[in-house]
Formats: sequence, structure tokens, C-alpha cells
Amino acid sequence: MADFVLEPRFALTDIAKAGRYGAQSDAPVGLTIQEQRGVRILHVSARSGHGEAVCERLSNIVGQRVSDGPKATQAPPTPQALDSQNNFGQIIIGVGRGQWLCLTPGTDVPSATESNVDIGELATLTDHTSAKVILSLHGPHVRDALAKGCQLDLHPSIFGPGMAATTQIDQIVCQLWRLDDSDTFQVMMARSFSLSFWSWLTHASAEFGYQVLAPRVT
Amino acid sequence: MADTVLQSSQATQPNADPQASSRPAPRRLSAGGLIDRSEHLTFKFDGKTFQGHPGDTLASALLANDVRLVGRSFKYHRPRGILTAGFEEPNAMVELREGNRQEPNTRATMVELYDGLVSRSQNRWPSLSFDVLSVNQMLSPILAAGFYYKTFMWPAAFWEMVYEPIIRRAAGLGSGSREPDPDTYEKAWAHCDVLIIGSGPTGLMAALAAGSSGARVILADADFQPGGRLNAEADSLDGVASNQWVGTTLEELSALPNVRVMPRTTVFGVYDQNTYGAVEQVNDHRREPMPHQPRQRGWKIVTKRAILATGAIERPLVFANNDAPGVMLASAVRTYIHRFGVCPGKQAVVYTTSDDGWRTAQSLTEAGADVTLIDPRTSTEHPTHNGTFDVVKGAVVEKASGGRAVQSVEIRQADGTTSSIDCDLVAVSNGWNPTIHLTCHLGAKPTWDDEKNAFLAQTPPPGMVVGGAAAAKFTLTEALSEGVRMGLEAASSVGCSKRLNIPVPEVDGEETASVTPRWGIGSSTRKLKGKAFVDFQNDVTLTDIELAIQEGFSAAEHVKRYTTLGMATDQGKTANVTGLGVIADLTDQPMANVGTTVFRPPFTPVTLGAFVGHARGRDFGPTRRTPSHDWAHEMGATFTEAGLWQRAQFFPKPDETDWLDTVAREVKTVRSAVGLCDVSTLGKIDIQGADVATFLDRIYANTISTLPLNKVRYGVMLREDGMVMDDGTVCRLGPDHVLVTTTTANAGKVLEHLDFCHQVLWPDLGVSIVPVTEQWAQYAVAGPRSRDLLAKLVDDPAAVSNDALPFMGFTTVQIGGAEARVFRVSFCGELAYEIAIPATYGDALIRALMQAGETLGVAPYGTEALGVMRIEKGHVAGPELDGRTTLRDLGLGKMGAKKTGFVGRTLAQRPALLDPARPILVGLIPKDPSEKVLAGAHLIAVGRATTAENDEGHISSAAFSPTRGHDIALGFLARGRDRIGQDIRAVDPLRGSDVTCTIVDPVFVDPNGEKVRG
Amino acid sequence: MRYSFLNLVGQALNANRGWQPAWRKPEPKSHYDVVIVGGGGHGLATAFYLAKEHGISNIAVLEKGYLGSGNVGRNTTLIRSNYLLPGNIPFYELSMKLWEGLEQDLNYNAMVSQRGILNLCHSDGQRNAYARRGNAMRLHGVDAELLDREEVRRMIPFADFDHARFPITGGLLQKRGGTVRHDAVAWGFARAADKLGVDIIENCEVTGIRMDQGYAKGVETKRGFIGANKIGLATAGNTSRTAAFAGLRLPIESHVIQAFVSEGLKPLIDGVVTYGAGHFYVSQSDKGGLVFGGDIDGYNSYAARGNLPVVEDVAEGALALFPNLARLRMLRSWGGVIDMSMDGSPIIDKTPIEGLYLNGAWNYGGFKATPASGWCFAHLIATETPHKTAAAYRLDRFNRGAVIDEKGSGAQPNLH
Amino acid sequence: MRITCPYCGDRDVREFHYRGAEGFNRPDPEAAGGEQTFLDYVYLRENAAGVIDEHWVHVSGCRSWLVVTRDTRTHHIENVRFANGDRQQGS
Ligand SMILES: Cc1cc2nc3c(=O)[nH]c(=O)nc-3n(C[C@H](O)[C@H](O)[C@H](O)COP(=O)(O)OP(=O)(O)OC[C@H]3O[C@@H](n4cnc5c(N)ncnc54)[C@H](O)[C@@H]3O)c2cc1C
Ligand SMILES: NC(=O)c1ccc[n+]([C@@H]2O[C@H](COP(=O)([O-])OP(=O)(O)OC[C@H]3O[C@@H](n4cnc5c(N)ncnc54)[C@H](O)[C@@H]3O)[C@@H](O)[C@H]2O)c1
Ligand SMILES: Cc1cc2nc3c(=O)[nH]c(=O)nc-3n(C[C@H](O)[C@H](O)[C@H](O)COP(=O)(O)O)c2cc1C
Ligand SMILES: [Zn+2]
Repeated sequence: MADFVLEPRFALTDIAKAGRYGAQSDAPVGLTIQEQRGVRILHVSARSGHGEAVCERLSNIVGQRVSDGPKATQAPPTPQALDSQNNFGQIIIGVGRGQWLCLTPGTDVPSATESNVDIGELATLTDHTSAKVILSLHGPHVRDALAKGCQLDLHPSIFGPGMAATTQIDQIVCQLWRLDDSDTFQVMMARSFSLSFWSWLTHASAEFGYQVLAPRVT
Repeated sequence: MADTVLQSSQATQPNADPQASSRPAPRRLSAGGLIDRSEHLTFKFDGKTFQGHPGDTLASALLANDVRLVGRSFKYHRPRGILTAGFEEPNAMVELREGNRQEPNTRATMVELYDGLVSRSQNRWPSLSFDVLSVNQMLSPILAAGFYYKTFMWPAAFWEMVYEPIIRRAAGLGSGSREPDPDTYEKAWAHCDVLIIGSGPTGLMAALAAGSSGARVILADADFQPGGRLNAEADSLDGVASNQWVGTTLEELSALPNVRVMPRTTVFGVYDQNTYGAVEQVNDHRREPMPHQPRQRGWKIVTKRAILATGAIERPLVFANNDAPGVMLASAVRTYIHRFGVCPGKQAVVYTTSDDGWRTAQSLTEAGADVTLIDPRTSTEHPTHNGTFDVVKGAVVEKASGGRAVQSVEIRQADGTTSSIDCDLVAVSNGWNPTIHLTCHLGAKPTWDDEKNAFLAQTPPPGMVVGGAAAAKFTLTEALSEGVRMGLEAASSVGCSKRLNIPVPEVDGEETASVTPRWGIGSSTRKLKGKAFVDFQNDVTLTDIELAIQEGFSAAEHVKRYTTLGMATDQGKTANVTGLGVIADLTDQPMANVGTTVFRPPFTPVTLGAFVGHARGRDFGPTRRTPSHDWAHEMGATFTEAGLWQRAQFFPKPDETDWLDTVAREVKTVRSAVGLCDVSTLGKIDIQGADVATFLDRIYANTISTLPLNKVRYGVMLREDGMVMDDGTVCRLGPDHVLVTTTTANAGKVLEHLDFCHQVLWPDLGVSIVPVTEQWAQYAVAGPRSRDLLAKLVDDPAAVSNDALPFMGFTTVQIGGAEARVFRVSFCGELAYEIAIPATYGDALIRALMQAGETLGVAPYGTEALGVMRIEKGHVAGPELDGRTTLRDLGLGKMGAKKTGFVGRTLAQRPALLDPARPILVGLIPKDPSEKVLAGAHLIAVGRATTAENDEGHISSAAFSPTRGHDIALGFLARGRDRIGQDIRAVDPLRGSDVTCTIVDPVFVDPNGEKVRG
Repeated sequence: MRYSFLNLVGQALNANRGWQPAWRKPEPKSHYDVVIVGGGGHGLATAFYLAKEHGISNIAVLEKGYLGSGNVGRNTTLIRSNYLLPGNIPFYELSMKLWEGLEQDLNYNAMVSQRGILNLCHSDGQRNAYARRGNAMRLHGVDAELLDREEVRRMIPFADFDHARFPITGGLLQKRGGTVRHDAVAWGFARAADKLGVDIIENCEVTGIRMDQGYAKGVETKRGFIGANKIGLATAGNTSRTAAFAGLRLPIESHVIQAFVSEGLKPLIDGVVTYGAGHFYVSQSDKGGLVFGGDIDGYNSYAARGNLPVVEDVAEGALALFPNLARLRMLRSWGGVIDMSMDGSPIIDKTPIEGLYLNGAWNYGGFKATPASGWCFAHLIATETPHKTAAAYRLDRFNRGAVIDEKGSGAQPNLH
Repeated sequence: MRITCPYCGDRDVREFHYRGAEGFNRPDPEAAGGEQTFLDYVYLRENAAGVIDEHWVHVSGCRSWLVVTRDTRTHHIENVRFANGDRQQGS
């Protein structure tokens, strides 16, 4: 039976349908929602006493200083990502002391064990590629919509580019981060909760009018 | 304001005539105010149709139409009118809207008028003007404070049957809807540097100052029209009418991107660490909410600083019949005249102990009314006035007369002579109470200030300052300059000191704010010529307070509780301080000693919807779906909840009408062929690190360090108190790498426990604990043909042979291009496997399994069949792991018996837990196989009486076993293991069942475990 | 003057001039046979039963604030005896029986109202657990009924049966459960105890316990030292603090629990209803307000006020059960400080210190216990032996492993 | 109530779970005479009205166990630190 292939199925398949929803008006959409697929997600946990070394190794990978904190650090975007609103290069997000998630785009067949990050002796690694759903949100009302479930102060002066947080949004634990100074937020939640999250998000966005784009496969 | 005279002198009674629309409202002034006379809004009160304008409240529109009787009081059903123009209103409460939107007890003074508004008066039968229960007034000497504590005691059973139902029916004011609310609600968070509560002169200037300094400001006001008293007075600022000045200032504020003005937003509570609760009435001024918008939004505002600029509430005066419709706060009279263009009376008496009343007299005469002002004060200087009204000094009003509206007042001069003055309006003023409720929410007590004659906030919550009228700075000039000062200070305290020059506007004319408050009537209340109300809404009179004190309930809190003073929906905003003053008078104490009762959130009542937001109905909380949820749905599964997860309960076939048939079929499929069950919901925790084995040896009662590579072991963990916390499997994936599973319900709890043990108890152990539940879809493939099925799918069938993968073995395989983990474990007692695959492929895998299994007779099974099979196999689950059972109780006493050093070991050895009479897990079978055994039944020996003394245990789980063909059960029975083979009764008095059972070993199928190893 | 309808009418005709203070306001004496610390329901009931049942009347009840300022005056007034464990049922049933005759006993209408308490269940597992509990009650001679969905629907037709996230599958009903007017309990016991000679002394905070060679000799108070042969602590919520005066550490944490009342409504809910899939229970007071509550805030606190998460949680439970209540307005919320114990059950026991007796750890459920607690504590103080229905409430049960853990959540008070 | 997690920053109390003034200095229950000490550790509490150290976990955030120094009378928080000091959470 080696000759059949298991097809992936994403949590929001049949749910996140492209289109414009909520309050309809001539005004520009308040919020655009797009799922990001095909992102390889690796959890990196520094072994005892190796936190600094892991930071350094991770810094080398993305070519930017990675710190042990709630930050989103992104490798300079690749040329083909540059033209997109939601450019999505390799990203490292601090999720706890000595804990990071490494997001690598362009991996649509996740693998459980192998990794392209060579820090095994400094850190333990766990694959989360299938565990998460990533949504990218942008538009003039993105903060207003998020404020209906997210308790963080998302004012640009407080939650600026490069900031990341693990927090509860409408009772669902999420990672939220910003990469650049466009009004774009990336939010990532556990796959099993994504439907509930979607229902909350679309409800919260409806008054501003929102649009859903077809999933973006990196 | 000379041009604002009454439009119509004859007070025509409006009627239901739809043509009424063209008729001008009798008490509307021809000009002035913040209403749009060009637009007409039609509304109903008690079935009659009226008209008002945008900018009106229901109260102002009713007054404009000369409707003065608007409700009946709580206890005595007395006629009541409109006392105030704000949130402090005690009387004018209506049932607003209809059907599923019906809203009782809505303050007419806070309802923004909209077209099509429907309202009704409350607490009257059969009608507002004729109310049968007003006979209660005649019984009032009996219905005095606390009367119910003294009677209705005999006979005891009569309380629930007779007395209480009558009392209950009479109580309450309006009725709520019994249908679900069709509107939606929202919750939201906001953050700022400076939260300004109240947008009167103080708040506006504070916002301007803090905003211009660069601070992030939120300015919230309960009113739909920001401006506070500025809208209600005829003051002028910098030469502009104050209500116009508000408009200009709001424009200035809207030019500041860092300032957010939130009208219709009441800050209702202060919580720890500068969290403020607020409710925004997004759509209450519409017949129905706008599409996609909530009715109300509950805000949680987190701020660094707060400025309380909530103004002050005027105090009424106490005299006989002071509750008659037409008695109104003097400041409210001005509000109706200046803000709403309504003159509430033509022939007015102003009864005032403060200078403020004099302003009202002035406004009234300017609006065309005849005015007599009565001021009991003799010693103070009186404000100057233009001589257009009569003044009687040193006199008091003793009584008002009139049924459904005031007609006259009786006054007593200083020399004792009495006289009567005809009137249709009595404006009362007894000074002001700063609105400091919010300063007390964290527990502070206000203190009395003899000079200001007011309670002041002494220790507001951290980060809060109080200013303007809320700090008893009663003049407009003070309010404005305080606002500027506090705004600048707050901004600079958060590091924003872009100090601009914020000029304080010039106020025309001199204000004075002197008051000599008068609490009671200056003599024993028994001389009263009628009821004199302190708390209008709860019908608490002077006499009630006097009686409470006489009976020893003289502390402020006791007076409150004994008389219900201040406990109505207005929370005594116009009553409390007067009541305290009365106590001070009657007990001859200074006000400072009397103190206050406690102010609690919410500041004004808040709908439950605003606290709940989106989390209603099926959105009560988030749910979780497994990767193959849609597949299960397609298969016709019925779902059940387990720890937020939606799990397939069973998969009925079209011809199966009884779910028990479905379960029986699913069980038989597993026991005879092969079944598939989605077990993705089990908690999965990946633990790596050099000290994994040591760590898990301390966590689990059994030994984990000896677990060989690629092997799985059942494990049980205890709480520190020796009770079983959870069970699951541990799989050794590598020398320093294990995968732990937990029960679905306890996944979060176990993770927290592991983190606690690691981070708090043994931080030196090198382990990394990562939950991976979400990463893996996992399916039980169970039944004698499970291996055949697996072999059909995996790239290398040899990998799943009995030799390569024995019972409790683990391996990884390739299936359809993906890597999967295979655990040879069995919950149901058959040959079985669990396959885990990255969640993205879960759906494809289960479909492939179904397809490949077709020829093997495969069928999916749900949690019910799983539950039956685990009972058949004697595996414990939730009902057995109820937090009160030890390993010994579960029959697992051998586990960890020789081991030391794990959590829970020591306390599990306490004597009562080792008592041999403590119930222990057994199996039970009905003697008569046709009988049903019920979970929840208690176990009592045959021949013993069915009483608690003979209670020896209970049945925790029971099911019909399709395999055995009769009911089976697990239960806990005292000395149960010694009684195998004996009989016991499963007694269930609740459901009238008493079944004799045989006590058996708690494994009903394959007791030697041959199948799992096959 | 006795309270009766006749006297009420008589007084009404006399402008109510004849009513006397409900209790005296005596100055403290220098010594009493028994001093009870804490003028809440339990302290007052103890004094009353000591005087009435045991003939000891040289008693003082010392209260730091105004009488009833503690939890007796701020609880949600539920009474019930629908417990699961044998350590609890007989005690709470004794309490229920005492409630049933209380008003005649006290000559005070405390509005003991047995309109029923209905605990809803939402799954088969929960129903089985309720069946176990209901059967335990029945075996102890306590009334209990297991209702199915339709029977529940008849009682609360406007509950969400059709669109709920956790549909109602049935309920456990105790018809004798209900509510009692909280303040009236404090005032009624106070008045009755006062009549039997008990000195009730308000505004008299106890600040220390004077010890002499292992004996408790009396209490230091803000109004001076008061000697006593026996001292009973009944300081719910503050038990750890008063016990610390004698150097004791207890298996107790102080927590805050909030309660809520809505605006007054015409009758909507008759008995008490408890939601089973969240934290919410409700009854309607005779004044028309819906009185409701839920979980404790969950962290140690002596602040007698709570925070928004629990407010929201409770409101969510309310609307999940009764979707028509979204427009209902909450009028007031407040908090009380309660002793949460390590197994969620109370303590009535002697202490290691001679002459010092302990009554506490009532968690969020001691109001219903008030008469039985007073009865059993009085019995213990007077006879030196635990009353048979309170025999399980000993301090040493933790060491013995004989905990009474109705919730099964172990030694973590905030989970009970 | 809000707690400033040293990793995540200022957060509402909803994101945290409470454990209490417990879990500090767990004695060895199996040491000689350790049982009583251990019983006291599990069951007895100081329960002070005042400033106490207590354990919370940032369960909806970074999952750090924290020691929060808080006044039980006012809910004022004086200090928050990681329960495991300057160690990292990992292996
Ligand atoms: C919000 C809330 C809801 C509740 N709901 C229910 C319910 O529905 N059903 C139920 O059965 N139970 C309920 N309870 C619990 C119940 O109220 C208490 O368990 C019970 O009232 C405690 O006993 P008590 O009446 O003696 O306590 P209290 O009334 O608190 O009496 C203790 C007294 O001791 C005083 N005191 C403390 N320290 C000192 C000192 N040093 N010196 C002098 N005096 C001191 C206090 O001021 C207080 O008055 C609830 C509690 C709260 C807070
Ligand atoms: N002369 C006197 O005796 C006297 C007495 C009192 C007030 N005043 C006048 O009143 C004004 C005082 O100015 P001010 O700005 O201090 O008060 P204000 O009364 O003008 O404004 C207070 C505002 O706060 C709002 N508010 C109150 N509680 C709120 C809450 N919880 N949430 C949201 N909004 C809330 C009110 O709706 C109101 O708009 C001055 O004009 C002063 O002259 C005079
Ligand atoms: C059963 C019950 C019903 C209550 N009903 C009301 C009410 O109708 N109105 C009100 O203002 N307070 C009501 N309260 C709350 C009290 O006003 C008060 O908040 C509570 O007893 C706690 O006291 P404190 O707020 O003074 O600390 C009620 C309290 C209880 C226990
Ligand atoms: Zn954190």
C-alpha cells in the first residue's frame, strides 16, 4: 500500500471562504483576514544553562539578534515575499523563558522529526507544524476587532513591530505578533480551537466589514 | 432667555390620537436647549402616543407633554413623578420596549428618545391612575420598617403557602421578559494613560489638558450628550453659552488623535490594578441595534491614571408628601429648561437650603413661571436676584398636597404661622453630594466635611484623583481650573509633559454655593402631617428611620438593612446622605460619627449581557474539534463534550432507532472485527531532557526509569494528598525523551502539575515539558482484525507484526507519505493499536483506514462504546477517579508499593486511607441478568435495612455489556475484595430500584489479557 | 414585647411607640463563663443554644463591627442538606430540621422559605453523580428527587433547553431546600439570646487571647480585657487570624466570594436553581431581586470585594441557563471573606489549648449550617464532647486521612 | 486584578491560575520524622492578613510559575518573580 498519499486537510478548510462579509459599505474593508498555510513550526526549548547559546544560534539562523523574550524576530524577507503585504520569512517567536517557536515558510509537507535547525545539543526540539493555525489580520480596524477579545494594549507605541505575545484571545491561548509597521498582526492558535476563534473573530470584525482572502501557501 | 416662554398655556391632556403629532407639546419652550425641534419623534407611554425631539430623554419628552404621573412606588403604590434629570432618578422608572426586548425599571431620565419608543408605567394595577394596592398606604402603620420580621410566623407552613406568595407578588417593580434576548452584546478592552470619568467642565478641561500634553486619554460619560452641567445651565464661558462652548471643546478634542471621547459610556466599577469596568450603550437609542452591532458593549479599561469628574448629585428635602409628582430637584428643573427646552411648571415653589435653588428660581421666572422661593436659612447671605420672584426666608415647607400631582404646599414661617401656596411644581434643593461612589469600590470610606457639608473621598483608589463638583469644588470656575490642573498633572505623571498653555475659560457672573442642609424636619417625626420620604424608591420614610433607631438599629448599616434605605435600584443616590443626616439628628451625633454605608459596584445597574458579550448560547465558551471532526460528522456521529472537545458519542446507522443498539453494534464490531475510535483528545505531553527518568519517577506512582526504549507503560500519578490524580501511558521515544498521555479531561491540570513540580519543586532537574496534543491526530484501531487493517496501510507491514510490535510496544511507520507513530495499547481489551499522525493528515488517515478496512468489517465507534468496553475490561475512568480514591481503592494497591520518593506516597499511607473497611473497587453483575444496574446506586447487604448505617459503597459505572449479554457495573464496596462471589444489593431509592448483584472481579472480559497480546 | 400580629396591630394604633430595642447594648463585664468571639450567625446561635439547651447564660458575644456585618449578612441565603458524604449529611439535615422550627423558637420571622433547590445536570456522568448523592440523602432520610429534562422544563420553562451549549438533561431536587432571610437570622438569634441574658457586645474587636500555662484565660479587646472560662471562636473568614492569637496554624485559607443582586422584578424564579455546567446559582428574594452567585475569586484575600473575571463568569453562567436574563440589570455586587479549608468541609472542635474552642472553615456554605453549627458548638463547649452529627469535623482528620472532600479536589482550597 | 509577568508583562488575572502560599520548601516526607512536617506543609497555612508570597502560574501565557508578593488586604502587588529563580524553564 505504499502507493497512496495522504492529503493534508487544514482546520479551516471549508470555513474560511474568500469574500467580503459583515457591514457592507462603500468604505474600504475594516479588516482583511488570511490564513497562512505551509509554515513549518518547531518548538525550541533551551537545555538547562544554554539559553544564551540558543539565542546566539537562533540569531545566526535569522541573521538578526534573537533575545530571550516575547519578541518576533524575522529573517530579512526573501525577494518573492517582499511584494506581499504579509511577507513571511523565517520567524522566531519567544513564547516563554528559553522557549521559542521557529516558523519556516515553504514547508507544506511537515515532518515529525527532522529539522533544519542544528541546535540539538543546546535545546530540545518538538514539531508543532500541524498543531497550529496562523491567521494574518490587517486593515484600519484590526486593533478595534482584536480589542474585543484580546486584553493587550495594541497601541503602536506599545505593541510595535517585532513584538510578540502569548495571550488569551476570547479565552483561547494565542500567539500574537507584529513584524513590520504595516497594520498587520499575525495570530496563531491551537488547531482544535481555530473554529471557535474564527467564529469569534468574524463576529468581532463584522461591524467594520471584513474580507477573507484565500489561504496563502508560503 | 426672555424669549423662552411657554408655548401653550392650557395644559391639554394628550391622548392616543395619532394626529396628536401636529399638536405642540404643552410645556415645551419655543426656543433653547439641545433638542432638534425640526424633527419629531413619536413614542408611547401607557398606550398613549406622544411626540418629542432628538435630544430629548423620555423624561423630558414626557414633561414636555405635561405627563407628570409616571409610576407607582414600591410599597405603598403612591403616585410618583420625575424627580431628577439624571442617573440618580428614584421614581420615574418604566418598562421600556416590548416582547423579548422588554426592559423593566428603566430610568426615564436616562432613556434617549427614539422614534417608535414604547414604554409603560410599573407597579400598578389595574392602571397608573387607579391602583388597588395603594390601600397599602392606609396600612402603613402596620407595614412599618421591619414589620415582616414580627409576624407571619404561625402556622409555620403558611409562610411558603400563603404569606410569602402574596408578598412576592406585591414586590418587585417591573417584569422582565421570559423570552431570550434577541440582541447581541460585546466585550472589549481599552488602554489609556488617563481615564477621565465624566465630561462636565472638569472632565472636558482635564481631557483637553491631558490630551494636549500627549497622553492617551479616554473621556467617558454616561450621558449621550457630553458636557455635564454645562448643558443644563445658562452660564456663559468666554462669552459663549455654556452648551455651545461644549461643542467647540468637543471639536478641539476630536482633533487630538490620542483622545477618545466615549459618550453613552458609564464607568460602573473600579477593580484592582487600575482596571475600570464600563458599559457603552451602543444602540440603546435605537429601536433595534444597527446590523452587525451589539446593543451594549462592556469595556474593561486599563489605565495608568484616572480622573474622577463625575460631578455631584443634588439632595432633595424631606417634608410630608415630598414624593408627590411635581416635586423635583431644583437643578433638574434647570436641566429641563436649559437643556431640553421644557418648563416643568407654571406656578412654582422653590424650596431650598442652598444658593443653588435661587438659580432655579431665576431660570423658572425667565421661562415664564410664577415663582415663590422658600429658604429656611436666616443667618446666611442670600444670593442676589433680579426680584422677579417672591422670597420667603426662614420658613419651611411642611407638607405638599395633591393627589396625582402637587397642587399646593403648606409652609410654616419662623414665627410659627402657616400658610398655603398653590403650585404645580416644587423645586427642592438641599445642597449637593459629590458623586464619589467609584472612589469607594476598593474599600475606602468617605469622610464628612463640615465646611462643605458633604462626604469627600479621602483615599481614592491608587492612581485616581477626584476633582470638580465630585471633590465639592462646586463653582464652575473651580471645576474648570481643577480640570486643567488635574489633566496636566496626570499627563506629566505618565511622562507626557508637552505642556501647552491651557487657558481656563472665563466664567461670566459670580457663583456661590453655600448650603445649610436640613435633614429631617427638626422635630419628632410623629408630628408629621403625612408621609415624608427619605428613600423614594423603597418608600422609606422618616418614621421608618425613627422606628429602626428606637428598636436599636441605629448604626448606619443597621438602618439601611432594617428599613431598606438605599437598597433600591438607584442605590439611594438621592437618599443615603439624607438618611445619614436623619440618623445624626435623631441620635444626636455629628455626621462624621454616623459614617456611610458601603458603595459597591456597579455605579448604576448594568445588564448581564454587557458582562457576557459574545459568550452566549452555543458560544458559551470555545470548543475544540479534532482533525477528523468533519469526517465523523459525515458518518452521522452524535457529538458529546469532553473537556471542551467535541467527541463522537456514537455513529448510528439509519435503521438504528435506539442508541443502545448502536452502541451494542459498535462494541460487537470491535470485539469481533475491527473498530476505529478518534482518541486525538487525549492529552499528549512531550518530555525531554537529561533528567526525564528521575522526574517521572517522582511524578508517577510506578517506576518509569526502567521503561525500555520503544515501550509503553501504564502510569498513575497522585496528588500530594495521596489521591489519584490521573492515569495514562508513558512511552519511551528515546533515552531522554518520553511521551506522556493524560485523560482528555485532565490534560490541562496534569500539564500544570508537571510544570509546578518542575519549576517550583525540582527546578534543578533538566527536563523540558511541551504539550503536543494538537500536533497529533490519534486513532484507536481495535479488534481482532486491527493488525490486518494496519498491515494494509503501512509501507512495511512487518513493522506491525506481533514480534516487531508486541503488546505495549511502540514504533514509527510510514503511511501514505507521512510518518506515523504506532502504540500497541488497548483500552478496550482487544488486540489494538493507537496510530498518531500529524494532525493535518488525520482526516486522510481515518478515511484511508475506513476504506482499507471495508473488507475487514471495520466500523467507527464513539465514546459510549469505548465507555462500555472499558467497563467490561475493568479500566477505571472519570467516575472512579473522582479525587477521593487512592491506588488501593482502585485495586491498584500493588502499584508503587515498594517505591519511594514520588508525589503522594506518604499521605496515601494515612490510617483512615488504609482502613480495610474503606470501599474498594469491585465488579458487580445482577443476579437476574435481565435486571438493570444503575450508576449512582448504593450498596447494601442483603437482608439489611435500607438506611445510611448499612451503606457500604456505591456503583460508579454501569452499562449493558453486549459481550456478556447483561448489565455489568464497577463499584466501590467496603471489604469488597474479600467478598467476591457474595451477593450485595444495589439500592437506588431515587429511582425505586433494588437489584441483587453478585460481587465479582472487576474484569468482565478476557480476564487474563490474552486478547491484547494476540 | 413578643412579636405577633396582634402586637403589630396594637403598636400600629399606638404609633409604634412601644417597640423595644431588639437586643440590649450592654457594657462588657470583666468575666464571663463563656465568651464567643464573632457576632455572626454561628456565634449568636452558639450563645443562644448554650443558654437555652445547656443553661449557661453568663455569656458574651463579642463582635468587632456591627452585628451581622460578617458573612451572615452578605451571603446568598441558600439552605439545603443535599450533601454526598456521610460526614456531612446528618449535620446539615439537623440544621434543616432546626430551620424548620426556628421562627417559633426565636419568635422572629426569619422567612425560612422552603421553595426547593434544583441542581441541574447536563451529562450522563453528572446525572450518575447526582444519583449517587440523591441516594445517599435518601438513605439518611433526607428528601431528594431526580428529575428528568421534562420535569425540569416544567419548573423553569424559560431556561435554555434547545440552544444551549450544555443542554439540561435533568436535575436533583430537594424540595425542603430554599432560602432564609440572612439579616433576620442574625437579628433573630441576637434578640432571642439577649432575652436569655446573653450580652451582645458590638464594636468590640478581639485583639488577643490571654494564655496562662496552656490555658486560655480571656480575650484582649479594643474595649479592654474580658476574662472567660471558655472561649469559642466563631469568626468565619477570619478564623486563621483569631486562632493565631493563640499560636495556632490551621488548614484554612481566607478567600473572597462575591454575590450579586439584580434590580427588583415581578416573580420569575420560584426556588433556587443551580447551573451544572458553569458557576451560577440563583434565587429570587421576596423583594424581587434575583440573588445570585458563583465561584470564589480564587486567591487569598481579606478584602471583602472581588474582581471582574468572576463577575463575568457568573453572568455567563446566568445567560447560558436563562437567555432571557441578558437584559436583566445587576444592581449590586459585593464580597465576603470566607475560610476555605483543605477539604472544603468545616471544623468544630476543641483546640490543643485548654478552654479554647474552634468553629470555622465553613467555606461558602456555612449559612445553611447556622443553627446546627450553634447547636453542635454549644454542645461541645458545654459537654466537652463533639455532638454526634459533627463528629467528623475534627481537626485531626487531615492527619488521619479522614478528609471530607465533597468536590474531590484535595488540599487546594481555591478548587473546592 | 493584574499581574506583571516577568516574561510577558502586565496581564489580567484571567491568564493566571492560583496555587497559593504553598509549595515553598517542600520537606522530604520520607525523612525520619518527616511525616508530620510534611502534613503541616500540605495542610497548614499561615493565611496572613498582609503581605504574602504565593504561587501563580501564567497558564495562558508563558507557563511560568511565579512567586507573587501581594497584600491580601488590598490586593496590592509588590513584586513578581519566577519561581525557579534565574533558571530557564527548559531542560
Ligand atoms: C457571598 C457569600 C455567599 C454565601 N452564600 C452562602 C449560601 O448561599 N449558603 C450558605 O449556606 N452559606 C453561604 N455563604 C457562607 C456563609 O455566609 C458563612 O459560612 C457563614 O455565614 C459563616 O458563619 P457566621 O455567620 O458565623 O459568619 P460571620 O457572619 O462572618 O461571623 C463572624 C463574625 O466574626 C467577627 N469577627 C472576626 N474577627 C473578629 C475579632 N477579632 N473580634 C471580634 N469579632 C470578630 C466578624 O466581624 C463577623 O461578624 C456565603 C458566604 C458569602 C460571603
Ligand atoms: N453651585 C453649586 O452649588 C453647584 C453644585 C454642584 C455642581 N455645580 C456645577 O456643576 C458643574 C460641576 O462640573 P463637573 O465637571 O465637576 O461635573 P458635571 O456634573 O458637570 O459633570 C459630571 C459628568 O459626569 C458624568 N458621570 C457621572 N458619573 C459617571 C460615571 N460613573 N460614568 C460616566 N460618566 C459619569 C455625568 O453624566 C456628567 O456628565 C459646574 O458647572 C458647577 O458649577 C454647581
Ligand atoms: C440576600 C441578599 C439580598 C440583597 N438584596 C439587596 C438589594 O435588594 N439591594 C441592595 O442594595 N443590596 C442588597 N443586598 C446587598 C447588601 O446591600 C450588601 O451589599 C451586602 O449585605 C454586603 O454588605 P456590604 O456591601 O455593606 O459590605 C443583598 C444582600 C443579600 C445577602
Ligand atoms: Zn508570562
